[in-house]
Amino acid sequence: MAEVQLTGVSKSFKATQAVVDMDLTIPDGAFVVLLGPTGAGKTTTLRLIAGLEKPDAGDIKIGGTSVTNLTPAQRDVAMVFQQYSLYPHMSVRDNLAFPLRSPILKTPEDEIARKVKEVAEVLHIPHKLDNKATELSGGEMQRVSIGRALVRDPQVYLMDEPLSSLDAKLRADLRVELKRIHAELAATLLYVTHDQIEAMTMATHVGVLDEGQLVQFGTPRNIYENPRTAYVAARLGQPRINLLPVGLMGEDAPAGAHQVGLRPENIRHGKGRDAQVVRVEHLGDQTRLHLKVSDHDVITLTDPHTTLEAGETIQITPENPVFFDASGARIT
Amino acid sequence: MSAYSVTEPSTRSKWFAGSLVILYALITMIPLAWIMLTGFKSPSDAISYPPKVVFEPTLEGYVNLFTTRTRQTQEFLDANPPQNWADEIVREYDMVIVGPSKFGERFLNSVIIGFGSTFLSVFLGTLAAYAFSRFKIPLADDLLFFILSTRMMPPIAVAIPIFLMYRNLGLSDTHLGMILLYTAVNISLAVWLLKGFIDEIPREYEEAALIDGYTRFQAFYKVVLPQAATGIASTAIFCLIFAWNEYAFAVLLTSATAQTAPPFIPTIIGVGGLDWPAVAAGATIFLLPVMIFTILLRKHLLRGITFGAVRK
Amino acid sequence: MAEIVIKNVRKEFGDFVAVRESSFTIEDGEFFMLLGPSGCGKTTTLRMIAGLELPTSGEIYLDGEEIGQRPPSERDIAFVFQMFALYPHMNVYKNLSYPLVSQGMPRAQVRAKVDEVATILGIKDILKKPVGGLSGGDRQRVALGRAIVREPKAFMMDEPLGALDAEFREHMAEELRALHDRMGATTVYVTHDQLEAMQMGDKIVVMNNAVVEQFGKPQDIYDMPATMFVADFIGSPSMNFLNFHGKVAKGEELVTLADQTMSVPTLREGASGDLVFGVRPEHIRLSDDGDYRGKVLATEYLGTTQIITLDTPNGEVKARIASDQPATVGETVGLGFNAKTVTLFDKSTGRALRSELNEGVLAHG
Amino acid sequence: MKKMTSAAIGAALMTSVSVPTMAMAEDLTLCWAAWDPANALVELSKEFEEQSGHTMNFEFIPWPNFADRMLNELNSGGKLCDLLIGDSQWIGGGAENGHYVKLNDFFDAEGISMDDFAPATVYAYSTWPKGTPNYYALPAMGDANGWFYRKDWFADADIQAAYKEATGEDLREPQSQREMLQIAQFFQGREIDGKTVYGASIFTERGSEGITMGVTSALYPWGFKYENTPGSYDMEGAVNSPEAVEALEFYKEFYETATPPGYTNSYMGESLDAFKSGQVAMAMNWFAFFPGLYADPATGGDKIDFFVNPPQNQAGSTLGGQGISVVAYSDKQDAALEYIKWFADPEVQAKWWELGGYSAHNAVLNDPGFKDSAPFAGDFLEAMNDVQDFWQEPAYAELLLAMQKRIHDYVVADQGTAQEALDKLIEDWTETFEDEGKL
Amino acid sequence: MKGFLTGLMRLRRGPWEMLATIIIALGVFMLMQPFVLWAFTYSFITTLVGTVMFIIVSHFPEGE
Amino acid sequence: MTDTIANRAAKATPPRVARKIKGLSDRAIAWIFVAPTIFLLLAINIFPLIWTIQLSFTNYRANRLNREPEFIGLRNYERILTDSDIWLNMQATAHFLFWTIALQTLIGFTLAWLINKKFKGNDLWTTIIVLPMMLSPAVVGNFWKFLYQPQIGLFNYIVAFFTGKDPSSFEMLGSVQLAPWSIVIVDTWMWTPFVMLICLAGLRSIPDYIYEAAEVDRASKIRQFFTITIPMVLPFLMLAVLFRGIENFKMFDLVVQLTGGGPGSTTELTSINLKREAFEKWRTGYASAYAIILFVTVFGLASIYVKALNKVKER
Repeated sequence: MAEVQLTGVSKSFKATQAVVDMDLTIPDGAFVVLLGPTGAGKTTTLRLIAGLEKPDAGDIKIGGTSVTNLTPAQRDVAMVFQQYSLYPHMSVRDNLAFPLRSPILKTPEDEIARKVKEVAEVLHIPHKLDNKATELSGGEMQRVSIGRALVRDPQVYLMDEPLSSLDAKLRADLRVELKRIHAELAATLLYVTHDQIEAMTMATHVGVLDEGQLVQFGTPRNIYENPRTAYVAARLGQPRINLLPVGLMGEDAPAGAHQVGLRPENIRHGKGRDAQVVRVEHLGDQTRLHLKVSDHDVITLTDPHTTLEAGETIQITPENPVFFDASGARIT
Repeated sequence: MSAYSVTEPSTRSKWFAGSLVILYALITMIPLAWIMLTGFKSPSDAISYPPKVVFEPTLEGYVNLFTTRTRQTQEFLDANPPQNWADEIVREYDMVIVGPSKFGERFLNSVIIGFGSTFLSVFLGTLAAYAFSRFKIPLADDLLFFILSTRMMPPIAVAIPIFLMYRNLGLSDTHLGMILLYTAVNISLAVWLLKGFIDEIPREYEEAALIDGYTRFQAFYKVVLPQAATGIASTAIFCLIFAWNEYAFAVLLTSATAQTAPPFIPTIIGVGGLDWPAVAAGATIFLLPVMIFTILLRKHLLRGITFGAVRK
Repeated sequence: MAEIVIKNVRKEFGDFVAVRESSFTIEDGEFFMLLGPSGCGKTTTLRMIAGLELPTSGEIYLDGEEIGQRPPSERDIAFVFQMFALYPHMNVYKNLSYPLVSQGMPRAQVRAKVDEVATILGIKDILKKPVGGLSGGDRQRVALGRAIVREPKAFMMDEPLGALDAEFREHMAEELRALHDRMGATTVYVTHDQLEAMQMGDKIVVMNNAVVEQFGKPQDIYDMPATMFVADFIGSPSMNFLNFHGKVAKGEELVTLADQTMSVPTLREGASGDLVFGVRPEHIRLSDDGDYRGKVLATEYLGTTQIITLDTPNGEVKARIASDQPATVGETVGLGFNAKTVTLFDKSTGRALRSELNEGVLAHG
Repeated sequence: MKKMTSAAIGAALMTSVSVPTMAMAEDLTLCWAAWDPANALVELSKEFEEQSGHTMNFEFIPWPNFADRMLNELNSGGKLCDLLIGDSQWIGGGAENGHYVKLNDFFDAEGISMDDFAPATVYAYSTWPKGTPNYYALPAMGDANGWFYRKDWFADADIQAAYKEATGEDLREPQSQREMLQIAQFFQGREIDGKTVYGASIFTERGSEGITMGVTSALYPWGFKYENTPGSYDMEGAVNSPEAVEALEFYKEFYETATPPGYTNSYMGESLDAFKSGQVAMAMNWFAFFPGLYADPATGGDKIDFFVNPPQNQAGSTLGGQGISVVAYSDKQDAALEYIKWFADPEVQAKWWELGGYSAHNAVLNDPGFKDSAPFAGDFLEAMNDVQDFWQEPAYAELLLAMQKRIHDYVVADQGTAQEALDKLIEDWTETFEDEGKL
Repeated sequence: MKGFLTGLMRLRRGPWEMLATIIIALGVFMLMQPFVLWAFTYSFITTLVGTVMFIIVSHFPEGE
Repeated sequence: MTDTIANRAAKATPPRVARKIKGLSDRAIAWIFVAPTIFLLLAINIFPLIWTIQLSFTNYRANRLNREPEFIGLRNYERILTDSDIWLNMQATAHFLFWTIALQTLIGFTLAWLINKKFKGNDLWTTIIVLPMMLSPAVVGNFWKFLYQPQIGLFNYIVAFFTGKDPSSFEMLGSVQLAPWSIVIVDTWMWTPFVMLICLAGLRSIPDYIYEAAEVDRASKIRQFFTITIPMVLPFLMLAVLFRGIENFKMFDLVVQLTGGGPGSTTELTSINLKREAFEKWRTGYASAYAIILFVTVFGLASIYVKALNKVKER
């Protein structure tokens, strides 16, 4: 396994800047999740590392060696795609063996058989080995895709939203499984997603991307608790952080503050400013209150079995607010 | 209450629509059926008036199609008894079979040129389609349009310089010349169709192979080709049907060695005048493969005739 | 505005039964959710209300009038389709005016009406644009506008947010709910997303395999699921099912799980055989002591909370605890269950046993 | 006529001939139209194969495509044909464009004299420029357009009576074009043996040369000339002379009033069909078909008789027939010349006539027994005395196509008047000759 | 109509392609109409202009 | 996974791996793949086209190898474009084009609409209906000539059967009035299935929910047909019309076999006329100019066609 290092990497497609001057170091053995909305440049970053795209500028190093001018095959990385990485014309076994049979590895057949069997067991699919790839269920297919990466011992595993096409239950199961596999292999893993739950639950490090730029890089907890910008703050947390004009609730704002960020759980009820309840959303384990504070929407959480109803008025006070300046940067 | 849905036509309108369509289908089949029937008629039945629907079937048309015959004297006929059933048939007209006709040759030419050009156009077309589908090629749209527009050219207009060129190169009336020509015409269809088929194969497949250590070329034939197989097969049939049916180039650029069946069939001559049963027999033999292919192709038919723009 | 009553409605497609005798009532002005996995019959039910399918048997009342066998055009109901079903060859204005023109409304009136609706939805500036190039949100708004413009008695919506991407969906859901709150029209809404159903609905019908599993308010359904299916389908992570074999009698307050005695709400009925002890993740407490113990298999950080997966004598269990509470993979901890929230199920039927907790809800389910 | 071959030759046909191996044994291909005489030539050539050791292949192309295909072949420099029996009108183009090998030296060396052949055929089939002693072909097949009729109907007493009643004249072989029309009109639509029959089938084909060959059969007897002075290309007053207009109107009237329905695009094959199926009383066609017609079991024998294209203002028949040439692109010219040498032999020529080919050799034609050797032999000699041919210019195809169009437009498509058609024809032809640099 | 004109002014593809299409169609109509020989005579140049124009304008940027 | 970290460390490092793979660059592969096609098209389409353009300014004749062609400027074009006979040929082509397209569109659309009623076995019947268009036009045209024979042809007898006329009282191919229609009939017979197929694709591309929406919007069936069905099938119909237009503009084989251009010049479509000029009269230079005129027309139509194609593709 190896460390992956990007220095000053840029890539643009026609008029759109997909990746802007990115510096990113993926430590050896880390599980790094790149998080961002569609079009933030996550997938491009991944493809740049895989060698499927050539950077316009900058350098990519894997294990200390520059790979910028190498073909994907030469970079010795494994990649799991969002979908379609199983060859429909081959059996599951051949799919798993495919990377091993490449001219670069030329693994002997008995070795292939052994490895394929091992991986199949890890993924709980040994009984499906002789099925056609098209005969598998969605979850099984995605397992096999992951298996195709696992049969090799690449320098780094790259995964491009591998779980996004699965339903919620399966996703939850595979999340746990991926985390376990990562722990067992001690592999360097770069994972791209727009799902904050995946980012928070699996990553050792999260990188938040915005319009091709890496805005913040750190542990999930660090990012959740200490967002560097308003944008980052809005990426994590469900329901989203409330971003309100400074002074709305009479909090003490530092100089230059423009916006105050208030996580729903960080709003105390019972005293402070009047807020009108617009809607009460019972989600079972939590209840969300949609409030109106002088024309601004505020969301907060309350007891699941609250008796509050729309139209009532409550008092709220902020707790541990964070402040951002006009450009969205955090003021501490 | 039966199953009902807004978009599901009522049983009555289905009946109505069904019977109209079937009626049309039957009418449209009459000429084809007539061709096939006529192939089994005797020459006099074929040109009888009013036309005969009920007749005594004979293989005369087929015998005449495949043989050349000459009229012989009674002494000669008496001295040489008929050798087989085909001989038997022509004896009725005091004739003997003296050898095979040109039909077999022309049919074989159709097969050679048809398959040759099909192979070449699908082969080249697959490569080009792959390149257009996967790589950034400068002015790709213009190139594609240019490729397609070659198909739209009136054959006669193109034939003038081709004729001159082939004359100088000695390609007139050769199999190679016709194969190259049909390939050039067919390649546009092949590129457009195959590009559609290859576009549908997600790039991720090859990218996965690239990352797994295969070269681009290996990824192409190990991953893309097997998945495009159905598309390639149906493209091939479309190309074959075109080459099979082509008439204008064939009539202008071939005379004997490389002439295909379409210019030949209408000129099947009997003793004085067209020998309609033989023409019909030739037409039947010639049309049958295409009918079979059409049935095989029915799923891809739309795609083929619209250069891949419409798929079912 | 109208009340809709579904009475013993059944729908067959050939041999396939899409909806088995179902009954429920949608009250005037309600935002009503039809929830269930794909193929459960929820869309068919909706389409029957709209008249796009006719029920095989049973009755549908709209405002007290039986309309079960009438074509959609005679029902005065608007329908928002999953794929929006905008007329792709018309611009926004034409799409919005189509239902009005179809009714033969005079031109000037149509114009005024469309204008009004476009203002409500904030799409006045795109009226001239073809619908092809619109963003998902705008398409959604146009689809809504086309439904609103006619002022129908009720709205049917078939997963109207399904075609939007995840980020935008939440925003549109809020917008939709706000619109409903403003207009107060009876709305029937089909979704397979339990969170969406909980978030938006005044009432929910949970369907599975052509059958109505439960019908009620979101919080009630969450807290007091009538069946194991509902308990599993609603909530993320879903309810933990701890299987045990035993016998419980009416009036009991204790059950025995892996030699540990747990208290449960007082039972109103008895059962024996394979039973299930159902508890929601947030109703599990972790403590160092406690006799019922489990080994931590995994932790998942979720901001303020975290999900802990534990291996217990009765299978894997997920607990939701505060994220600042320490939990290390591999260590064994004690589990405590909030007795008031536990539901017991009979595994053979999948039904919840009546108890002090749920008898009120189950009575009319 | 004794058309059938002996059993021996027939048997030779059936078995493959073992060719004695010779140093220069070649595979020769002879191209011609696909018709009855072609089959006769195949039989005749067996002898050549035996004698020379060369193998003969034949490429026979149906008449409607013959000119197209062969001219295309020549113009593309094709090597398909070593020997070509090309239509008389091609000689100009064949000579000027270098398609045909000039045969003078060969004739001199081999002692073949053109004086041994009928002058009309030498003039028409072999020389270019016309009438000069420059030979590009050996007359191979004399031919002209003639007529045949249902002798049995003409002899039928009832029909004779009906004709007499209708016209006041006796029913006989027509002695003039007008009389022929009258007879044809008489038969048109008549009920004979329970079938509706028609007057005559004539050439109306548009695609190749049909209608021109048909209409000239009327034009020539009326006195049509291509030029006022031969070789001057001044066509005004000749091509559109009052006689020509009258003849053209006559042909149109013939077409409209005395031909079977549907024969709007008919040439040799259709004409034969119409006659053989008993639809028409008379038909126009090339002499080349007469042996076959005579032998036809249904309408041949004593049911048929033949006559020369009837005169009107003068006698005149449309020339058909071909000379045999060596193609300049052939690699096997020596062997091809060998064939011509063999073919020019009077004995072979006699056999040629016997087999059904029309020899142009004086030794055959001047034989006292020739006239009686077949029912149409005398007619043939008579016809060949007054034949005229179409332009034999190198631009013949263009001239012909123009005529096809103008005549067909007028006669069949009924557009404009005869005068206009001919005037336009002159325009077309003038343009062509201007392009040619001859005007 | 106004959009069409501004599209032309700003060298947008849509309206120009439309214009070229109309010219081509006009050329084809002129070629085959049975009314005036004059139109037939100038049909070729019309179609040619339309076609060349089409090729050029198809490289203009897409509107908006 | 038994591999240890140590094993991995010993594994090939990228530079060593690099030598093992000698793949061509994508750019090179792209050119290698496209080049043969482009070359073939240049040799057999573009080079001849340029040659044709050059020839069109000369009085070259392909059968006069020993005559030097002269450059005559635009004389050929001038001659063609002022020739009223050619103008008449164009009108014959126009008649053929207009009526074939009109009939095929009408019948084709109706058939597609009926087939779209999804009655039992519609697939089978569709396949049968489609057959004629896949066959060789030359062979089929030749046989239709037989069907049109006034005395022995089936067509005349069928018409006679329904109208009570004498079958030999009319000549489809021989009469000036009927001949243009006889080619229209055969072409319609052959190609209606083509229009039908494309219309069917168009009809099937309209999702059911659009009709459901219209139903809920209270549009009557007739209104649905005119405001939804027709406009939504229109792009497909355009495609079919343009393609048939292009194909029929260059129509050759079918008509050559049927009428050969006759009677007179009533059915002499442009390409038949061109063939006569080029390969019978051998006025190569003149014919080249003629060819260029046809070519530009087809090319113009083809550009519109491709535009329509892309429009349909977007659906």
